[in-house]
Amino acid sequence: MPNPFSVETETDGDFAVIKLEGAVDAHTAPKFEEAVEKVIEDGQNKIVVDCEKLSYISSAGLGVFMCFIEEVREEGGDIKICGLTEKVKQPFEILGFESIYDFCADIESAKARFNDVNAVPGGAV
Amino acid sequence: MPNPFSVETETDGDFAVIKLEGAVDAHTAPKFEEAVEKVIEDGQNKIVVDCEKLSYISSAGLGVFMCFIEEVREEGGDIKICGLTEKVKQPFEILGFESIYDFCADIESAKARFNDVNAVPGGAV
Amino acid sequence: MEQLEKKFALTVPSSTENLALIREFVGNIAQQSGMDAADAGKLELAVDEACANVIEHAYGNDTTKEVIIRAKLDDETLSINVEDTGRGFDPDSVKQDELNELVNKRKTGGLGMRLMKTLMDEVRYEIEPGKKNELHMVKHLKKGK
Amino acid sequence: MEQLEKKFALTVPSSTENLALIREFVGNIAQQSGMDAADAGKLELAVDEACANVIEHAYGNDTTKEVIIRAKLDDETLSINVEDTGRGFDPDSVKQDELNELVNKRKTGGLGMRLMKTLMDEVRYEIEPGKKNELHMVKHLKKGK
Ligand SMILES: Nc1ncnc2c1ncn2[C@@H]1O[C@H](COP(=O)(O)OP(=O)(O)O)[C@@H](O)[C@H]1O
Ligand SMILES: Nc1ncnc2c1ncn2[C@@H]1O[C@H](COP(=O)(O)OP(=O)(O)O)[C@@H](O)[C@H]1O
Repeated sequence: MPNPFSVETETDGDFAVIKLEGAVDAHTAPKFEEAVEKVIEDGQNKIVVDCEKLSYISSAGLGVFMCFIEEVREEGGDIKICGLTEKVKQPFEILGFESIYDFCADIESAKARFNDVNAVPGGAV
Repeated sequence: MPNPFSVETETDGDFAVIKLEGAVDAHTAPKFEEAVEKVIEDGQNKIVVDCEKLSYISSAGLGVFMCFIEEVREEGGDIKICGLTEKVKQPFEILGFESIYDFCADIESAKARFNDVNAVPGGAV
Repeated sequence: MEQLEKKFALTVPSSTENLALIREFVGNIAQQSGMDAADAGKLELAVDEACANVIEHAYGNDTTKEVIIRAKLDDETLSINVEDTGRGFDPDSVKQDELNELVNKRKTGGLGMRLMKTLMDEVRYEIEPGKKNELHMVKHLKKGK
Repeated sequence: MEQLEKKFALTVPSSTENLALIREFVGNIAQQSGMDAADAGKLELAVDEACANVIEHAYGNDTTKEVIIRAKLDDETLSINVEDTGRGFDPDSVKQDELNELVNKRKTGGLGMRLMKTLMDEVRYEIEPGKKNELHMVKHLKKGK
């Protein structure tokens, strides 16, 4: 069995860190979506999605990133994506996510990027 | 993917240690059989089969243990089985292997058992 | 709760190379049934033994043949059918030797059917040689999972 | 060397719950084809996208329906067919927006077909709404594996 899906949210001051584990596909993406929605409802907009333990993502999971990014940026926040392994990076790359999203090595560097005004790629704000 | 099958033999003085990894089923059992045959051909009869990394075994794999045990014991040796995890232990137990085979915790204790004349269960020698 | 009957089927070439895929298929359905990992492992083993017998005995390792595994899952039961069109056999006439007899005779086999019967709640063959041979296995699911 | 054509088929209830099983099925066959893990991952993703579309769009999440995945493997080609009997669609009329347009419109979807086309060497639909819709995908295998 591949490792099962889980999503956990940790808040640390200004930041909300959403940790994905296992496979995000059309079956599990709704739980990821709920987690992002909840964080935004709670008034947070500095969101880090930690993909270190993510083993797989399909377009259903990528859609969750797409859905909220504009809203979060309009409020002066961002969704940073960190910890992507080589294997999981592929669909992000094929679809050109680097032109719109900020990819970081790990949670700490993702948090640090929020203070860097030039950090948002694609000028989408 | 489950971890792939492999079999490796290490000789240490009098002892031949055969290390199984992954799944031993009807597809991979012939390679396990070859390894045991080779060791016996090389004149060794103090054989330890290390199952620490064995993730699965079906009757095809159990058959390899059955096939050689008499021959090895007739020559004053034995096949000791060590390192079985709870998960893999089941088929051995269902078929009553403890009445015939000597199960040991690890390689070292298996080797030590060869000096213990009372160690062969079932009195099959 | 909303569980209707779920039906699954897997068809593979008759080769031992496909036993790993068969176990993954069965393991996934076992997980969907709510079984724990130990029970799922038992089911995988029983179906592996059934399919290995078809590959080796019913089809004599002819890899151009097909093995079909069907699974049906509802709230109470997981049933598995293994189908072949091979030579068939009379399951009742198979002598089931004890382990020590097998060992004395230096046999390498003869344990598969015993494992299947021990691991499953029902094991039943329907044999029509060359037409369709079917092995029907049932596992009752624990209530209140 | 001895490779004839190998045929595989998997039938599952039309539910996203079965996408993991579908990926395991495809992943195992990819491994048998001699592909490396990265290419196997691409294949799993393409077939996942295809099946997710059937489950969601062709069958509108009606879990009483069935999705059929067939695979055919020879020395040169791995081809995968995904079959449904759902409502069908006209693939040519699907507008493929760029990522930034989708993001501007706050869309959550619209990427699946693009992924499939990028990941596979051939992607072709045969649509007969309500009868049989077939998605045919091909991956050419690298020579000298
Ligand atoms: N599906 C089958 N088709 C034909 N013969 C079978 C089948 N299953 C079992 N048999 C016969 O029954 C015998 C016992 O089977 P089994 O207990 O599984 O042990 P093994 O397969 O190791 O011989 C086999 O040797 C074979 O002769
Ligand atoms: N198998 C299918 N059956 C019916 N309609 C489909 C199918 N596949 C795709 N479509 C249609 O094409 C559109 C684009 O599909 P796709 O690029 O995979 O994105 P998404 O599924 O995220 O909307 C879908 O929204 C749907 O309208």
